[in-house]
Amino acid sequence: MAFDQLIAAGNVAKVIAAWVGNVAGGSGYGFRRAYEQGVPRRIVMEDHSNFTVGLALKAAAMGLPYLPTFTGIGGDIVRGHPHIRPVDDPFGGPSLLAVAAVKPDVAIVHVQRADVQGNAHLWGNLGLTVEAAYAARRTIVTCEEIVPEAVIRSDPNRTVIPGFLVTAVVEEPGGALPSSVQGYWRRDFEPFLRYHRDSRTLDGFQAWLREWVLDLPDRQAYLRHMGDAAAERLRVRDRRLAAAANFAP
Amino acid sequence: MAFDQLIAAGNVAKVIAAWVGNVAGGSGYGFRRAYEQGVPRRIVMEDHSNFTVGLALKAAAMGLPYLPTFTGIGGDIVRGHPHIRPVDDPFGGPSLLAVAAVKPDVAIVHVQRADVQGNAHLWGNLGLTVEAAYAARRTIVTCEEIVPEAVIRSDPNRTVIPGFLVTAVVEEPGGALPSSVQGYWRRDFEPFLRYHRDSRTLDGFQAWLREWVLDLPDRQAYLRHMGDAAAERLRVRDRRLAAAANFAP
Amino acid sequence: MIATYTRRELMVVAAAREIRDGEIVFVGMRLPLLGFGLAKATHAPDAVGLFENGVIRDRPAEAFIYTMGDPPNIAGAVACLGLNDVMSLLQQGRVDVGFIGGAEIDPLGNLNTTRTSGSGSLVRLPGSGGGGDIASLAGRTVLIMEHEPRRFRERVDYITSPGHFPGRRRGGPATLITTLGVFDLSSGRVRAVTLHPGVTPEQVRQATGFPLAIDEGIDATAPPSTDELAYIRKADPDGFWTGDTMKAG
Amino acid sequence: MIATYTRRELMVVAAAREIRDGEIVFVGMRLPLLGFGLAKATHAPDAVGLFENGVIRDRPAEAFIYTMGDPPNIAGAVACLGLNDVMSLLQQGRVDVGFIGGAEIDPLGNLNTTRTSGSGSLVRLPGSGGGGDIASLAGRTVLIMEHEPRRFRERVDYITSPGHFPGRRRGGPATLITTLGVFDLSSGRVRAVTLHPGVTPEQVRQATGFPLAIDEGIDATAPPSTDELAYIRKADPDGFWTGDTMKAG
Repeated sequence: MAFDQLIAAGNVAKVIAAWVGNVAGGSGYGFRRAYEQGVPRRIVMEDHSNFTVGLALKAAAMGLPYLPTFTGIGGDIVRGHPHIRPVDDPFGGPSLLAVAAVKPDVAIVHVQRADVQGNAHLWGNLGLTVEAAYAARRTIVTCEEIVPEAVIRSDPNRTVIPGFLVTAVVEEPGGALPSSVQGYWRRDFEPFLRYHRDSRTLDGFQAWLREWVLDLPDRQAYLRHMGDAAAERLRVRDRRLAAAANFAP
Repeated sequence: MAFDQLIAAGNVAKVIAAWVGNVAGGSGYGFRRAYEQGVPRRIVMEDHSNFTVGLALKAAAMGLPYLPTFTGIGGDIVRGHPHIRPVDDPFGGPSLLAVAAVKPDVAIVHVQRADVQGNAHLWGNLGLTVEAAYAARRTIVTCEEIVPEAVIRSDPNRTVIPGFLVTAVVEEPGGALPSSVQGYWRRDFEPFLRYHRDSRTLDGFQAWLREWVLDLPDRQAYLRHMGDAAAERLRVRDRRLAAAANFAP
Repeated sequence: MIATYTRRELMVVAAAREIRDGEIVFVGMRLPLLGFGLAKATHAPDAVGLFENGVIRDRPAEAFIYTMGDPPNIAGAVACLGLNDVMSLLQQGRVDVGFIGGAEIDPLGNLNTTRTSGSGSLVRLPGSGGGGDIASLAGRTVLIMEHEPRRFRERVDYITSPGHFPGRRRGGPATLITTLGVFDLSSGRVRAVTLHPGVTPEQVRQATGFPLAIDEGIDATAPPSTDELAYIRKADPDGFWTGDTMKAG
Repeated sequence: MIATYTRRELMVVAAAREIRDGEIVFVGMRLPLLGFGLAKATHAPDAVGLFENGVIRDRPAEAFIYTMGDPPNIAGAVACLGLNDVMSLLQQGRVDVGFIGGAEIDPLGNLNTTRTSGSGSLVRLPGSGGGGDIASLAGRTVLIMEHEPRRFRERVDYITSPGHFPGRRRGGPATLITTLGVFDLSSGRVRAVTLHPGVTPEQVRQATGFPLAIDEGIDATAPPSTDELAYIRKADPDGFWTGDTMKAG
């Protein structure tokens, strides 16, 4: 949905993605308008599958120009793709595809907690967060809480992003809303439905953009606009804690 | 050191490794006798670096015949290596090396805790444990404790090996000794020194093998032979627990 | 006595029947997710489900989820890895069966979820997501579709998820479940197996944009049992996925 | 007033001086580990250390460690990843400086830790470990050696860790620290910079198995300060690494 919003707002020249839509409703109307009609501007689309995007970021994270894979063979995603090419297995096995590294200029990842150095604890849904943080030229960590160093150091296996990869760390509670943050926020489903409904027309999108982006100077304003009742409903108050792990030497 | 012991006991025909020795003292005498003199039998040695071994296992873990890398260029490890070959970057960058997958018949990994399905929680030193568990045809998990399912499910990000990859799970406290297990056992340094001293000669090794392997029917016997005082000294009683992570939905 | 049921509910039951006990299942959202839960609750208690975001579960989430990253899908999971980790397991050949939906299909089981000009003007669809990867790498795939003439085409405009093709390395479409019936694809081409109760061969032929042989005496799809229906209605209490209107794409 | 000190203590100090503040350092065991701690405690408080087993620390372990996997090296780490993760960071070019030891060296900085017939009969050494990877991929390397004629050879029998060679992609040996002096390799060939106090050019020439130019007026290596010595003796109280007898290889 974030892709769709950026595209609909005219901020995107090129999309490299496996899926652009709205997890609630399917189609992304902003994406469709741009792709089908060039409104508000024409975009270049580079289609991937989830795994080829994952490998493209992983290649960059590993400092490699490409990674080989068997996915996609026989389909149209890889046919004539500027960044996916056939390669031989140098050991004589069946041919593969090489997926070129994607090195983002900036990755912005939201985590539960980090210290002031940017050493970041993340749990729950990982997806491609870690690969993106490693792959990008600059990585910005936003977090629910900035915590004392000792919290991070109590569980080094939970530190999925070492601080020296991080350009900036920002304490921004609720920074991933309307998406969920395990243990902190539930998914706010209503904005997905609302956006799907409003973005169906260009006028609807513009009104949405004004109300939910342009007129809100910062994240705190977003939370206020969302309303206290919603915030209260979304905030996780229960505790289901991870079993103890002893790091005593 | 475990490599050296297997080699010295005559159980090894071929070694694929980046380093064979004794972390305490350097040289592995059993390895040297086999390599230099063919005693007790000749071994085939396939030298790697840490990263090429890591990539070989990772390739198998990813279901790939090889992974590319820039490591090793200009050195003798990769020159004429049967499982490392030059490859071009299909996107026109500098040449790389392809490291062929290594698919072990069996991986035996020791973890802190697992459930009866083999879903395994591991923390502390990871090295190549996870890659090995994924890469192997059969994976045996030994653990300090078999725990109820709910313990594992309380922290799914700590489950580095999903149970469906695991052929067998064994509760064997102290199963990694004399090596350490974070939060459970300290490294027992004395056996490293002892083995280094005893294994200097073939006779010394044979005496060591009798005392510490052949005459000990199982791990419990090993712990008894080690002595209560040593076991007490090595067992971690302190608690330095990981900071709480809330998984409540 | 059989209660009344929706076509989507019947499709869920048909999906569940495609899962054998002990299998490793690449689970999608919507109907496949419900099918996985139903199979677990009935004939396949030891099936394990992988989600493309990295989650591995051996039982369905305790609460309703809109997306696989929603907190209830994380809480109680056996493992929560990254996208590349589960895709690696898929590429290794560890996944027995995967589910994919599509906007368009051809007789070889090629699916299109990328773009189509089938209705005259260009329509952009969300893209592959993990569909192309599951189609390429799973041991077999089960396809789930709306049965409409514009969706069942002699040739799809774009092959997002490859069906059967010469030289395929592994897997391919095994079964197609539609709003009208269940079809076999294991021979390489669509063949009707059962039609849903009340559906006639003529109806199916009219809804299929390519020639399709259907025996006149073809069996009816076995309807859901009351237990199966009870399970589905508990899992999708508001009929979000199994009500009368199925979401496209 | 300068206290007496061992050559190994001086080598630790020389190693520390090679680390600049804020640098990302690939740390080895033994002298480099002490050097890293010393640098952190003095002129490089913001240096970060990577260990090849996956550990990342921004301060030394609280207790003495024999191996990088020992529990005190995990407890309080900022991150504990896998071997391939830190090697990926190395391959990405994120590591400024790495330390390597060797059994033999040549004038181009090639190191051999694999096998040698230099003393007449074949001697098998432990192998590369991470040495070959650090030599290939770090921004620059610092080499640490025993200075003996049989170790300083015109050509090494086996290039485990490549030194300078035409077409090198990145890095290469910058500095060599021996039991006799500090040498520069940044120009592509060994060149004496300082000799340790009391060491004569003649001594060094005799201990070097290849021609080596040394200015007669060459400076002496600056001795450890009392603070530096105090740090080292606290970190290695029994002189395990810094006593008179240095472990080979």
